[in-house]
Amino acid sequence: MNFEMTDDRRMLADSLGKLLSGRYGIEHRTRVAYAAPYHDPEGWEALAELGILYAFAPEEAGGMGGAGFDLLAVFEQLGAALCPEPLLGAAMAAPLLAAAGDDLEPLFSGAARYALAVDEPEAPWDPQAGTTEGGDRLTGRKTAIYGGQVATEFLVTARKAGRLALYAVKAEEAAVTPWGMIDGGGAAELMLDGTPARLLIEDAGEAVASALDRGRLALCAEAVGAMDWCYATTLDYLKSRKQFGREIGKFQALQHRMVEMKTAIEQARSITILAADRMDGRTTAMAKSLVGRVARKVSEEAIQLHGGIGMTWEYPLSHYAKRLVMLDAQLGDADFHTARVAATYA
Amino acid sequence: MNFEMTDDRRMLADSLGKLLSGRYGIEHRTRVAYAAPYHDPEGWEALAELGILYAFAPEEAGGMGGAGFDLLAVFEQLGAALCPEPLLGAAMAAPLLAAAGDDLEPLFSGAARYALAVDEPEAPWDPQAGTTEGGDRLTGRKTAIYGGQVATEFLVTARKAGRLALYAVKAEEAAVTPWGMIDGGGAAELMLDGTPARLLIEDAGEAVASALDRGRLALCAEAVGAMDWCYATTLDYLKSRKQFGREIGKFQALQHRMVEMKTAIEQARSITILAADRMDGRTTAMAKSLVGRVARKVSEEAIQLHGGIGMTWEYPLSHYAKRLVMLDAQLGDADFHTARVAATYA
Amino acid sequence: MDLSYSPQEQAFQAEVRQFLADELPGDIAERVKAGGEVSKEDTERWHAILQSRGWLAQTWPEAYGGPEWGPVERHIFDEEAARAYAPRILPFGLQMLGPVLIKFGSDEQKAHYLPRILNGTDWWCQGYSEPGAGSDLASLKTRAVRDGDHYVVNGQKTWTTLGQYADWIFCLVRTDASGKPQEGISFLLIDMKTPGIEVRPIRLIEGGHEVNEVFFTDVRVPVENLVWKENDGWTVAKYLLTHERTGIAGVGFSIAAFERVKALAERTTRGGKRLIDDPLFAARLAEVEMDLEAMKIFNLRMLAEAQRVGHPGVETSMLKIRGTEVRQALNDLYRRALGPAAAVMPGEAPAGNAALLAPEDEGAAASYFNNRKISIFGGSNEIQKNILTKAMLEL
Amino acid sequence: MDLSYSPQEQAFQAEVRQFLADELPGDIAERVKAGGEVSKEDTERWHAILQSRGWLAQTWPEAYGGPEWGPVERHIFDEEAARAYAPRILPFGLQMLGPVLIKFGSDEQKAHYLPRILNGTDWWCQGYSEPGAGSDLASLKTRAVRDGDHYVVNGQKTWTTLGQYADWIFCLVRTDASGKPQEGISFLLIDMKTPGIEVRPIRLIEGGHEVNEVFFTDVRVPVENLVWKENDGWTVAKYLLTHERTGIAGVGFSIAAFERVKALAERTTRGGKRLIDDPLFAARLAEVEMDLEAMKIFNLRMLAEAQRVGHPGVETSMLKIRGTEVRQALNDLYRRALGPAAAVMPGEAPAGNAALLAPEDEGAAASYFNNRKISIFGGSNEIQKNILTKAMLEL
Repeated sequence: MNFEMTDDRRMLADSLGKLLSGRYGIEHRTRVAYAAPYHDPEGWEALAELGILYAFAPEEAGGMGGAGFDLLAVFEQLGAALCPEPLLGAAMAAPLLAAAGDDLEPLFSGAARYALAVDEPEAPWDPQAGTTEGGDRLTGRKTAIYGGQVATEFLVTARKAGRLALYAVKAEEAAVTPWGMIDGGGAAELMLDGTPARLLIEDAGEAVASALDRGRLALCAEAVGAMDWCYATTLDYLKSRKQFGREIGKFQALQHRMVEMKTAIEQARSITILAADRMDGRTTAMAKSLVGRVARKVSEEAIQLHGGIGMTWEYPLSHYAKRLVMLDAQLGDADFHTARVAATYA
Repeated sequence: MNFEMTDDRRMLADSLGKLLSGRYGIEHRTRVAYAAPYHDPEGWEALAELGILYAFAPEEAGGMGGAGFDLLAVFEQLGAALCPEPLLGAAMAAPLLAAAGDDLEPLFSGAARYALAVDEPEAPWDPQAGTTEGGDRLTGRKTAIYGGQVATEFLVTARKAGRLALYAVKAEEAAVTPWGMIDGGGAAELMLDGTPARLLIEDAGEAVASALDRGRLALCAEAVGAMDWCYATTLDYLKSRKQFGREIGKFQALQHRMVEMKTAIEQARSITILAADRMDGRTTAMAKSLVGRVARKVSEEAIQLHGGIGMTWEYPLSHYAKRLVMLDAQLGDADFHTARVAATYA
Repeated sequence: MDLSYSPQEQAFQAEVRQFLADELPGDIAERVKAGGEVSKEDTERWHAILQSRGWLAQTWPEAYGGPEWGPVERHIFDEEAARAYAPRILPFGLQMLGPVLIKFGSDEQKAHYLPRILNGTDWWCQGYSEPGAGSDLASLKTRAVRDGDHYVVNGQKTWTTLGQYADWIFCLVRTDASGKPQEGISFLLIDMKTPGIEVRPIRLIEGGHEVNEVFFTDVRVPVENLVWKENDGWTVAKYLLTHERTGIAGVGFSIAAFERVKALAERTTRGGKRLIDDPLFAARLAEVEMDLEAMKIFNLRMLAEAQRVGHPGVETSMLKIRGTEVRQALNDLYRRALGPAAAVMPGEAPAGNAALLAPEDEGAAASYFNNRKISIFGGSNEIQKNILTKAMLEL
Repeated sequence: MDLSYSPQEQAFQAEVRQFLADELPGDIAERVKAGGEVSKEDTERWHAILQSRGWLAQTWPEAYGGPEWGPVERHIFDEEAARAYAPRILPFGLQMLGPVLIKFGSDEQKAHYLPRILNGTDWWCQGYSEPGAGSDLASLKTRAVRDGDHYVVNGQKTWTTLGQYADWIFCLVRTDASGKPQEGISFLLIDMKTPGIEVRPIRLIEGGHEVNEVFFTDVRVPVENLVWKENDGWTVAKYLLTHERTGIAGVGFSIAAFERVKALAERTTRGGKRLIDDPLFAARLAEVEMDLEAMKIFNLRMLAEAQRVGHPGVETSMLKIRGTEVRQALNDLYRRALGPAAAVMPGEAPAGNAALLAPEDEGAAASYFNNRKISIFGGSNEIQKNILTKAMLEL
């Protein structure tokens, strides 16, 4: 039993943290996160050069990671820095490309940017509920594709002979409608209308489910990083801000709420560690549900304990708060995953 | 718009309150509530003499009340005094007997004690889900009949020609198994095995549903009375008990929790008033759900804010706390009624 | 008990409803329903319509041009207006300064300022909060030093709502720093065009601009702009903070918000099933509905009490707390009901074929974030709990 | 990171599991599972079985007859024991007094008392809390006045768990009232048969008798029964309160409670549908399961840290808080899953045809009420939050 990161991961996380604190200071982040293309191309290149994309695949696929704890090490740093770069898509694409036997070098080098297109407007979060039909050409609609606004290649699910298949669609050959997200970063709609597609995996149900669970784990880790930041920032504020002649951190009602916040964060961190260790659907669902609920609570409490200042665009906390609330809706919200766990009792 | 009680109801409530505080001091209450027959026959007679049973039926049925606010006035007092007498059965029986055109005088005078037998072990809370078949004789099983341990007559639901019918069964002709409740008072199981029965209402679905809703309203009012008592007692305790050199009521974290408790109680009182005014199933379901949740929270917080003393049998709060938790399970718990409200959206 | 309105109140309710149906411009109601910011022009149009009916300055006595409604009439109007998606009446001139001038102002001040508020000549804003004095208002530091027949004002105000449009600001300033914090405060009226005033926008969490910082550098204010006595402005401030507390629960807004969520869940499909038929979502919605229904009655109980004794009780602080909790819970459900589409930045949503959501739902997440303010501004919920502790629990 | 046990720990786990399978008497396990009170006889039987395996005094060094397990071994044992429905090991002699004597006792005291704890000769209870000194332990008032070679003790202790069975009580008493509250406290061992001691039962909310008041009237205690130095008992008390904090989360109990609720919901039918298939109930159970799964890992993280640095950190207070919350939530779901049948008074449930519930479920509501204590006793959750505020938040 050992809860220390391995030296390799620690080094990767440290150098990633250093790069992000140098390059993604909150002002820069806010500038690039809220204006098209909702990311920083140079920042993306720097991240790729650092080699973090190799963390998304195991050695047998040419990578240098691929385990749950690799995702955890990377995304916790991304969350702490509120980095808007489209890494979620890469994290989900890597195992799918590996399963398809495709070349991962463009993903590792950052030359290609992948996005996973699964959700449909009337079937969010559940790939099996989509209705797009598979074939040499695809027709249908995919929605809320994270990082889709700058993707060079989409991995698209579609039904083929009653099964879920996975296709590759080139961005340049598709109708892509980009949009910015209220919490920073971008996404896209993909309008498929006889769009050329290359079959990657014929029976992709399990592979896609597993890739989505990797994405969920990444989001949990991102949330943990961002929550730590919010907690530390709120604690500093309570120690420095005075009201009625004393630091507001001296008020017991606020102290107890801080303890509750911290306890909830430690619970969220713990279940994320468990999900990273187990890498199964049920545990990931537990983690995504618990983390989604805790993240919203932390966001709301951090704002409330700050008072007005926490409501302002200028104060970095507000952007962390938005991210923590909004990531719940990515790849299935808390109630979706609660129902997923509950269904296993039946 | 007027939230004052009418003078008649105020007088009834006052004299009831006086009788209860004289006769049902907590020591007496504890003695009679937890030992067979789980009530005080003399107390029952005194209550009947006061005329409160007339409050359960309108003038046209020979009573002097019958409105939701009559139930509210009576049961709030019963809750505040934690009275274990079997009045719930009478409150539900009165409108059923009136609908059947039966004589209500034995009910009003307290000479007969009625209990409503609806629940079955695999179908609690939903009369339509019961499987007992109707006829001149009944065979089946009814469970958790409140006041059944001292009932002289049971009103029993059974299916007849695809409809829910209501029968009267005399206690002396039936196999009644009494039991005591952990929060005081009693109930019974009714084992029907070719037991003689008199048909009261052939198509009783609506009448029974409405009678059950009256019982739910009565429980809400009882809870409000008991919660007021718990709140006042806890407030007194916070003002008198010292720790670390000052009254524990000076600790802000506890103050804020008291405010939350009080706010929740006012919400519970408000929805109970609304249910008393509207007397429809949907509003009653809302009230029973909200009150059930608030009552449990108030019970738990009152104990926690007291510390160890609140955990003891000797300290009256513990008995109020038990009642507040356990009444949620009577006639449908919070989740049952939440689902009932939610189903109306469909 | 009688939960229904009296015949007169029912007639009044019908009158309000008819008025809203006839007079509320449809384009304005559409914009309010979509949850976007209401423009200055929309507000001014609506104010003028209300004024032509005599319903603008609802709390003012007839002598000053108001209908002097009681708490129940105001509640009826608020609830009907919210259901009809009318824009809110801006409170600064009408509900805050007006009553203050009527109670504390000189005859000249009343004669000059009140008509200009009614006819829309002056747009007022509020100068109370300062960077170091939010909930702890008495610790304010903006100084006003007497210099002949002027005060010279230096300092900074913040959270000045819609200050960017304002012609005038009413301010609490410190005219004496020698005594207790509550002493030495004065209430001044300041023309926003006076040299030395600078308004800087504060952008809020969701990106909108509704509040400002206002900086004062050697701003010269004529002494006749002092309301009430020098150094006794705390009396004025307390009056303003405590007398206008009906409507604090925002019941009308919550009713509208509930209807919006329910309608959305009815037309939203997830995996072949309507969201409203999802047992977990429906249960969460039902629990909020119960809280809302209870709060409506709680609110009426407080109104009846206010009508009976002539002023609202301290229990209104409970309504403020629960009112914000219910609204925020509904904002939260609304955002969640939209699923991944809620994430779109308002104003940047794809249109046409690629549309993610109905235009009226585009602001759901922004409203959720913006409405985190309602438990902070106007006396945070923590401050309300402290008030209740002192006044009601006597702890 | 590596969440699994080491090969040695896994072997140990298997050994514990085998031991429980072989040695835990089935009749005792049945009674524990049914949630009833465990009798003195059952406890003594189980202690003797553990002692014959050398596993009774788990924290004691080998020299004194214990296996001196580390935090991980203790955790493994606790979790397996709870899953197997073993009775808990009574902590007073074994986990509280024993380590105190080993650290602070004289050679004579160790030689006399420790073997008697191990072989079951002496049943100990704890005399810490007083009516006016619960969470605020230092304000205790029970006096011990030196009189020749005796102390004369007067005062009252309360919440004395299982004091009705005890042969001896270890007490904190005040030997000097002149200084700060923490000074002037001493740690005394008192024979319960000494004249002047009266034990009165405290009946708890659900009707059970597990705690007592103990009254001391001119009780003469030999001075050799003083542990450590006179007036320095606070040092002993602090050691006792802080050193034994692993297992505080009660993970094993919660795992067993979760399994019990789930099994009940699987075999409970309501209106033709299994309760476990009710989406709302299943969702509530799932949310508690997530909290429990997270807490298991949180607990392991703290254990790994305790093993690394040699003592548990202040974060164990968080585990105490969340541990009690999870257990209480499971107690609550258990009671609710039984519906109206939960109301039956334990021991009075109809049997045979008229049975309401399985005998093992009869104590569900009683357990729910009894377990409200776990967030109060042993340092209430409010006290834990104060400790965390000071130690971790530095607020």
